[in-house]
Amino acid sequence: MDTIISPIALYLICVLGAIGIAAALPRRNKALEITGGLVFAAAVGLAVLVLGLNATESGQPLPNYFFYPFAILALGASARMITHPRPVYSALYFILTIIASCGMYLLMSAEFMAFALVIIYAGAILITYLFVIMLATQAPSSASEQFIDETDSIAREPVISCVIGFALLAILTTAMFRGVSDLPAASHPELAQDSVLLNLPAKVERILDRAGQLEEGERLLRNEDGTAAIDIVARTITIENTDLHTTRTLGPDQWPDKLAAGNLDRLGYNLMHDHPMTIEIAGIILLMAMLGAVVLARKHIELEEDLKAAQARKLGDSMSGGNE
Amino acid sequence: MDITLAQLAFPEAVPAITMAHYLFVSAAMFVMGLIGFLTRKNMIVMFLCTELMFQAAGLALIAFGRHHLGADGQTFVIFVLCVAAAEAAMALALVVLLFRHKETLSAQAWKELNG
Amino acid sequence: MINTTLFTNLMPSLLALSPDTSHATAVTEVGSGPKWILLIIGLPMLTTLLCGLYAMIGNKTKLPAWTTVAGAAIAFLTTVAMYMNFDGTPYTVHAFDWIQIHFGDKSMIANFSFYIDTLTIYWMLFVTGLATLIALYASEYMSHDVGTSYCRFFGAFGLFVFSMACLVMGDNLLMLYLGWEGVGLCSYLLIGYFYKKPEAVAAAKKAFIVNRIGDLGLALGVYLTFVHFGTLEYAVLFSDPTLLGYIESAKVGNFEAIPAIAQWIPLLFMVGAFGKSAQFPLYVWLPDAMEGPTPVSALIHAATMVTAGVYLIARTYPMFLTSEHALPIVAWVGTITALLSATIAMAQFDIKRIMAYSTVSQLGYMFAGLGVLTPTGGVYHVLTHAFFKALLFLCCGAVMHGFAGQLDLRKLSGLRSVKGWGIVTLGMFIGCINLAGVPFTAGYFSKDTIIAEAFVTPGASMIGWVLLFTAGLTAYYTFRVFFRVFMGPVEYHPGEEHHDDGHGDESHDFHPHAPGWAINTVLITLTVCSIAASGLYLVGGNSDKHTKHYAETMVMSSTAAYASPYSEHAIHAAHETHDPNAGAGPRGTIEHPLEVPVFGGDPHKMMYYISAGFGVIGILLAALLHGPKGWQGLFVGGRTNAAECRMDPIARMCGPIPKMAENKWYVDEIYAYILVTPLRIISHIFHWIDKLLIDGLVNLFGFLPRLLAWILKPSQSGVLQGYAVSMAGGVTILLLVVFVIILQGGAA
Amino acid sequence: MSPIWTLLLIAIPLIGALLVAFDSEEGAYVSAMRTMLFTLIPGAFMLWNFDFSHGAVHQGSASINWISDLGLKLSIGTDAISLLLIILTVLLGPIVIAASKTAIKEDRRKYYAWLLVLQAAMVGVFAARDLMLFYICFEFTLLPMFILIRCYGSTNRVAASTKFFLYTFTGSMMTLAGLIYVVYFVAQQTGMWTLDITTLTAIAPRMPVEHQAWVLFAMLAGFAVKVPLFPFHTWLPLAHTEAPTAGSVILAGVLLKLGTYGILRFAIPITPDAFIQYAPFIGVLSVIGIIYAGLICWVQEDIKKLVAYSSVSHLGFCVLGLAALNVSGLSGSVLYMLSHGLSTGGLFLMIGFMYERYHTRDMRVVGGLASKMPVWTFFMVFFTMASVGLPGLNGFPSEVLCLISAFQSDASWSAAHEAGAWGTTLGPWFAVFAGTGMVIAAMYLLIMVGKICFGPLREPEDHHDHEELPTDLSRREIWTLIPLAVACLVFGLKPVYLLDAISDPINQTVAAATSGQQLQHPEHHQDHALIETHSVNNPMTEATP
Repeated sequence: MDTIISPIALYLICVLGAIGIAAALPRRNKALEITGGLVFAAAVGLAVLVLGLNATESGQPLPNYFFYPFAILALGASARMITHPRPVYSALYFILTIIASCGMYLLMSAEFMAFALVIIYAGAILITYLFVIMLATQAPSSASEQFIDETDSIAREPVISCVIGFALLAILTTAMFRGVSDLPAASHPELAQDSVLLNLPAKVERILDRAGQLEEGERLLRNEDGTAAIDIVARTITIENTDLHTTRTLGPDQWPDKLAAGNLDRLGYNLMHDHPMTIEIAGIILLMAMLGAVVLARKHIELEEDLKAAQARKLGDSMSGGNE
Repeated sequence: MDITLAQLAFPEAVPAITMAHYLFVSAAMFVMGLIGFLTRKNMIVMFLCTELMFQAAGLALIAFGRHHLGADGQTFVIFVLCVAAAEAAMALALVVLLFRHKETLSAQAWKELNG
Repeated sequence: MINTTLFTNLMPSLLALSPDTSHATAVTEVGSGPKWILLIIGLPMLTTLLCGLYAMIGNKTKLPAWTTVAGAAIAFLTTVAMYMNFDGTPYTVHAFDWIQIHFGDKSMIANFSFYIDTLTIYWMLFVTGLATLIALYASEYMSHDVGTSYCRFFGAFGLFVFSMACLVMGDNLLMLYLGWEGVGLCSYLLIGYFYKKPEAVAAAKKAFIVNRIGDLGLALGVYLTFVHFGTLEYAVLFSDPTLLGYIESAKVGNFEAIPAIAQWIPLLFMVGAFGKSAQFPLYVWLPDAMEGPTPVSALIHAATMVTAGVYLIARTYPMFLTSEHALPIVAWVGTITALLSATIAMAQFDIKRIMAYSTVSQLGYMFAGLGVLTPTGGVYHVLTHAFFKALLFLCCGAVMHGFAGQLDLRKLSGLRSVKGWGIVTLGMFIGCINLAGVPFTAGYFSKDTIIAEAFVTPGASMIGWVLLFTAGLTAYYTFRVFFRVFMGPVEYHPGEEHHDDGHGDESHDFHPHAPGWAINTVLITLTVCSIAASGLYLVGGNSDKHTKHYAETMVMSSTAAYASPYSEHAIHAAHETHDPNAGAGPRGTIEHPLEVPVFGGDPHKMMYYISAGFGVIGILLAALLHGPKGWQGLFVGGRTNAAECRMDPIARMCGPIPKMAENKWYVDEIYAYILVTPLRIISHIFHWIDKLLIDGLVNLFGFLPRLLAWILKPSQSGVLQGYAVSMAGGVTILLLVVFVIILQGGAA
Repeated sequence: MSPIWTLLLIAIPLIGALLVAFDSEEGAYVSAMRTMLFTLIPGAFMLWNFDFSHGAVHQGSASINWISDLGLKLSIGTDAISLLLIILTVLLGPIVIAASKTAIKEDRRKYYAWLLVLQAAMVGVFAARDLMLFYICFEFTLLPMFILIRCYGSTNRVAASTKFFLYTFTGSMMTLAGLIYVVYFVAQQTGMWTLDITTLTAIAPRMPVEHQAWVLFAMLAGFAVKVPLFPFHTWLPLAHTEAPTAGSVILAGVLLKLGTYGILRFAIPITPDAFIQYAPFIGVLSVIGIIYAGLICWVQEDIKKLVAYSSVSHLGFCVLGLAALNVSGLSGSVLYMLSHGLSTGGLFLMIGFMYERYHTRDMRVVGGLASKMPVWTFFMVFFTMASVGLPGLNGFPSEVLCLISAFQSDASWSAAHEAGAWGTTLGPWFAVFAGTGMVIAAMYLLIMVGKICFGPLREPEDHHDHEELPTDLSRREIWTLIPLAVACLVFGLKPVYLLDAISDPINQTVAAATSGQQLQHPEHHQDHALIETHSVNNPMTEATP
C-alpha cells in the first residue's frame, strides 16, 4: 500500500479529519467550528498532497489534473454539508458535492451517469428536499433573524461519532489499498470495448451504410445466432449480397473509424441485456415509493370529516331557521 | 491535455493506483455521510447524509467499473439512483407526517417508540 | 437394642421353655372350612349397609336397632355353631383374594380369608355375644335420638362388629391389621358420636391418633414379618421352619442365634398392642373415650376392642418367645399400667371414668399375665373381665341414663332404695365383687391365675407383689363406687342433660326414670354370665392333662399354646407321669420346685387366700371410708349424705397427692409438653422454612432474569441515533477484527 | 386391541373442545359433559379389549411417519400401566366437568374447551410410544392448566399460575435436554435416528454410568418438579390453592402422576445403573418430604393448602416405592398413582363444594358442618379415611407395598453399591420414618375433619344460604362423588385385580433395570432376550383373569 499512500500519513490524515469534523460540527461556540474547519482542510490538503506525490514518484500516470479540484470540492462540500447548522444550506452543499462527483464521473468516462446524476439528484431529489425543508421548518420570525432551532444548532455526541467514523475510514482505506495494489486490470481493453458490436448488427449496418461501404442489395452478414459477422480482433467485416447470394469481406483498412461501441451503447446494452429483471424490480420499487409517499403525506381525513359534519350542521340549522 | 470523444470511446485501462484515489474519496465521502447521520438531529439532514452515503457508493461503483472497463458499474449506479429516489420519496413523506405530529424535526422527539 | 436392665432378673424364666410347643402340630395341615362361617363377617356388614339405607330413606323408628340386634344374634349363633362342629384342627375359610403380588420366587398373599382355631372361637363367642346384648341395651339407651343419628350409631356398631370379626378371624396379619384399623375407625366414629361437643371430638381424635401411633408399630411389625419370614398367613407362618428353629434356640437360651430383625418383630407388635389396649404410655386415650355413649364404652372400650392387643400377643405368642426382651417388657408395662391407673381410679369422682381406669388397670393385669408366661391367665381374664366390666359399664350407663347424665358419685347416693333400680343395683354388686376379686367369682379366679404365675415365674415375684397390692386398690375403688352410689341415704341431683330431658325445669321435681325392659334383660343376662364365667374355671377341658380348665383348653390348642414349666399343671404333670423332664429347665426340675418367694406350698393354692385377703381388706377399707351407717356400710361406714365422707379429711391430710391423682398424675399435660408442643413448634418452623427459604430460593431464581433485563433496559433508549452509533461502532469493530485476522493471515 | 380407541380418546375431546368453543355460553356445560361422557365409550372398549395376559406388550400400537429421516414418528400404544392411568383420566373427566357446573359462572366456553384439550393431552401422554409425542403432550398439559388457574382461580391466581408454569416448564426443559442426549447417543450407537421409546430404552442403558447420571439428573429435574419431590414442591400448594376445583382435581389426580410415570417409564429404564446409584438419595428426599410436608399440613389454616401439602406428603410414598426399585415397590407406587388420584381428588371436590357455599377455605372461619351438611360430612370422612390409608380403602394396599418395598430396598440396591456403603443400610429407616408419616397423616387429616366437620357449627358472619345450591349436597354433586367413592372401595377391596394387571410390565421393568447392572458391554440385547423369557414364564401371566 505504500505505493499509494504511506500508512503513517493515512492515519495522520484520519486523525486530523476526525478532529476537524468533531470540532466543526455545529456547537455553541462558533470559534471552535472555524478552527475545526481549518484542521479538516489541512487534513484534506495533506491527503491530496500525499496521494499526488506518491503517484508521481511511483512513476504511475496521474489520474488527471482535474481529479484534485473535484476531490477537494467534493470532500469540502460534504464536510460543510454535515457541519452547517441550517438544513437548507446542507442541501445546497449536497448539490455541490453531487456536482463535484459528477466531475469525477466524467473523468472516469461515465458521462451519461454524470449528467443523469445532475438531472435526477440535483434537479429532482434535492429540490424535493428543499421543498420539504421549507414546508417543515417554521419560518424564522422577524424578531429573531439569527434564531436557529436547537435541533440543528447543536450536534449530538460529535466526538464519539467522529472517532467511529474515521476509524472506519482508516480501516476501509487500509483494506482497500492493500487489495488494490494487486488488483488485476482488464485484459484486451478493445475486446472488452467492441465486443458489444457483435450484438448490434443493425448499428453496424447503419454505420457501414453511412460510410458508403454498402452497394445495392448488400447487407451485413449475420451468423446463425443472429450476431454480426465481424471479427473484432482482425478488424474484418463480412458483407453478403442478397440478390447474388455472394459474400465479400472488408479488411481492416476499410474499417470505418466511426464504427465503435460507445459508453452509452455498452451501458444500454448491459442494462437491457443483463439486468432486465432488475429494471422491473426498480420500477416496482419506485411505484411503491410513490404510492407510499402519497399515503403517508396525505392530510388527516377526519379533519375533513369534521368539516363535512360542521357544514351539515350549519345546513340543518339554516333549514330549521327557514321553517320558522 | 484535452479529452476527445475518441479517448472516451477507446479509454485505456486505468491503473489500480488511479482507482485507489477515487476509492479514497468515496470512502471519505461515505464516512462524512455516516458522521452526519450520527450527529445531526434534524431528520431531513439525516436523510441527506444517507444520500451522501449513496453518492459515495456510486463513486466507488463507477471507479471499479472503469477499472474493469465494464458497464456493470454504471448500471448499478442507476439502480442506486432508483433506490435513492424511492428512499427520498418515502423518507420525506415520513418526515412530513412526523413533523405534523410533533411540530419538530428532531429525531429525539420520537424516543417513546423505543424501537 | 433397648436397655432392659430392669428386666434382667426375669430373663432366666425365658431360658426354660416347656418342651411342648404344640402350635407346631396345631397348624401344620390346614383344611378349608364351610362357607357359612362367613355369615359372622357378612351379617354385621349387612346391618351396617341397612342402617345406611335407613338413614337415606329417613327412617324414624327403632328399626336399625332391631336389625343390628338380629344381625349380631345370628352372628353369635353362627359362632356357636362353628364352635359346635369344630373338631380341634384349625382350618381357613376363603372369602376372596385381596392383596396378591408375586415377585421372583417370593409372593405376598393376603387374602380376605379367615383362620379358625380355638382362640378365634373363644374370642368370637364373647365378642358376638356381648355385641348382641349391648346392641339390645343400646336400642333403649339411644332411644333419645331416633332418626339419622340412631342409624349412624347402629351403622358404626355393625361396622365395629365386622371389623372386630376381621381382626380376630383374619387368617393373615394384614387382615388383622384391617380389623385393627377398622375398630379404630369405629371407636373414632362412636366416641365422636356427640359431635357437637368439642371434648367428644377431641377425645375421638386423640383416640384415633394415639391408636395410630401403636398401629405404626404393628404395621412395621407386619411388614418386617413378611420381609423376614416371607409370609403373612398364620397357617404358614407358625409352621415356618425358620420360626420353629428360632424357638428351639430360644429354648436353650442362646438368643444370639436369632437375628435381631426377628427379635424386633414382637417388640413392634407390642407397641401396637399397647396402643390398642391402652397400656402405659399409650393409655391416655381410653379415659377420654368415655365421652362416647355408654354402650360404646361397654362394648368397645371395656369388653372387646381394647382386648385386641391381648389377642394380638396371644396369637403371635410364638414370635414373642423368640425375643429376649419382649415378654419381660410386656409384663412390666402391664404391671405399671395396672398400678398407675388403679391409683388414678381411686381419686376420680366420675363413676364412668373410674370404670375406665379400672379397665386400663385390668388390661394391665392381662398383659402382665401374658408377660409372665401364662397366656391362659391373660386370655381367661379377658373373658371374665369382658363380662363383668361390660356389666359395670351398663349399670353406670343405666344410672347416667336415668339421672340425666349424672355421674358424680358425690351427687348420688342410695340408689338401691329408689324404686325400679334393684336390678341395676344387683348387677352393679355382682360386677363389683367380680372386679374386687371376692372369692369364687370369675374375676377372682382369673386374677389369681395371673398373680400366682407371677410369683412362680422366677424373677417376676416383684410383679406379683405389685399386682397383689393393685388388687387391694381395685377392691377399694370398686366398692367406693358401690357404697357411695348404691348404698346409704337416698339422695340424687340430676345431671346437666336434665333440662333438655323433658322432665321439668327445676331439679327438685326431677324424677329419675328407671331402666326399661331391654336394659334390665341385658343386665340380668350379663349378671348371670359374670357369675357363670367362674364356672369355666372349674369345668375341665379335654382329656389333655396339660390343660386344666375351659379357657386353658381353648388356649392350649391354639397358636398361643404355651405352658409355663412352672405352672401348676406342669408340676402335676411331673407328679403324675413321673417324668422329671416335664417342664425341666435350667433352673432345675420340678421335684424340688423353685423357692416360692413368701409362702411355702403350691403358689396357686396360697394365692387363693392371699389375694382374697387383699380383696377383703380393700372392701372393708372402702366400707370404712365411704360406706354409710348401718349394715349397708357393713357397720363400719359412717356416711350420712352423698357429698362428704370419711375419706375427705384423710385426703386433705395427704396434701396434694389426691389432687394429683385426680388429675391423672398430669400425664396428659406432660405429653403435651414433651411431645405435642415441640412437634407443633417444629411444624411452624418448617412452615416458615418452606415459605421463606425454599420458596424464597425459587422466587430468587425467578427474579434473576428480571434483574438482568433491568440492567440491560437503558440500552433501549429509543434514541434513533443511539442505535445508529452502536451499529456503526459494531461494524467498525467487526471490520477491525476481520482486518486484523487478514493481516495475520497475510503475515503467515 | 385396535388403536382406534386410543385415537378416539384423544380425538373426541379435541373435537368436543372445538364444538364447545363455538357453542353458546349456556350450552357449553352440556356439550362439554356430553363429550366427556362420549369418551367413556372408547375407554370402556379399551379396557374390554385389552389383553391383560400380556400386560407388558404395548397393545393397540399405531404410528405415523412424521419426519422419517429424523426418525420422528407419532406412535401410540398402551400397556397395562398406561391403560390404567388412561382409564383414571377418562374417569375423572366427566367428574370434573360436573363439579364445575355451578362453580364457573362466566366465560364458560373457554373454560370447558381448555378442560377438554387438557383431557386429550393427558391421554396423549400416557398413550405416547415415542418421545416426540410424549414430550409434546407432556408440555401441552401445562398450557390449559395455566389458563384454568390464571383465568378461573381465586385471589392470588396470577402469581400461582405464573409460578406453576415457569417452574414446571423450566424443569421439563432440562428433561428435554437429557432426552435429546439419549436420542443422540442411541443414534450414535445404532447409526440411525429414532425416537421410539422401546428402542431407546433398549439401547440407552449402554451409556457409561456417569453419562447416565447426568441424564438422570436432567430427567429428574423435570419429573421431580412435576411429582413434586421434596425441595421442588413449593409451586404445588400455591397452584392447588388458587386453582378452581376442577383444576385441583385434575392436578392432583393426573398431572402429578406424570412425574412418577415419567420416572417409571424413562428414568428407570433409560438410566438404570445411575438410578440405582442414586436411589438412596431419592429415597431420602422422598422420606423427608413425607414427614416435612406432613408436619406443615398440621399448621395450615387453609384447608385446601392442607390437602395440597398432604398430597406432597403422599407422593413421597410413591417416589419411595419407585426408588426401592423392586416389584413390590413399583407395584405399590403405580397403585399409589391411581389411588391417590381418587382419594385426594375426592377431597378436593369436597372442599370445592364447601367453597361454593361458604366462599372461604379458612378452617377458623367455617366448621362444624356435620350438623348442617351430613351427607357432605359423610363423604368428607370417607375420603379422609381413604387418604389416611384405612385398610379396605384404596390408600392402604399401595402404602403397604411401598413400605414393604422400602424394607427390601437394600437388596435391590446392593448390586450397585459396595457392601456397607451408606445407601445400602437405609431401607428399614426409610420404612420407619415413612411409617411415621402415616401417623402424621392421620393426625393432620383428623384434625382437619375435626375442625371442619365436627364441633359446634361455625359460619362466616356474612353467610347466607346459596340460592341455586341446597344447604347439603345436591343430587348432581352426590353423583359426582359416588364414582370416586365406589372406585376407592373397589381398589381397597380388590387391589388384586390391579396388581395382576400391572405385575407383568413391572416385573419386566424391574428385571431390565436390575439386570442392567452387569451390562456395561455389548451383549446387552442378549440380556433383553433373557428378560423376555422371564416375563413369559412369569406366574402372573397365567393368574390374570
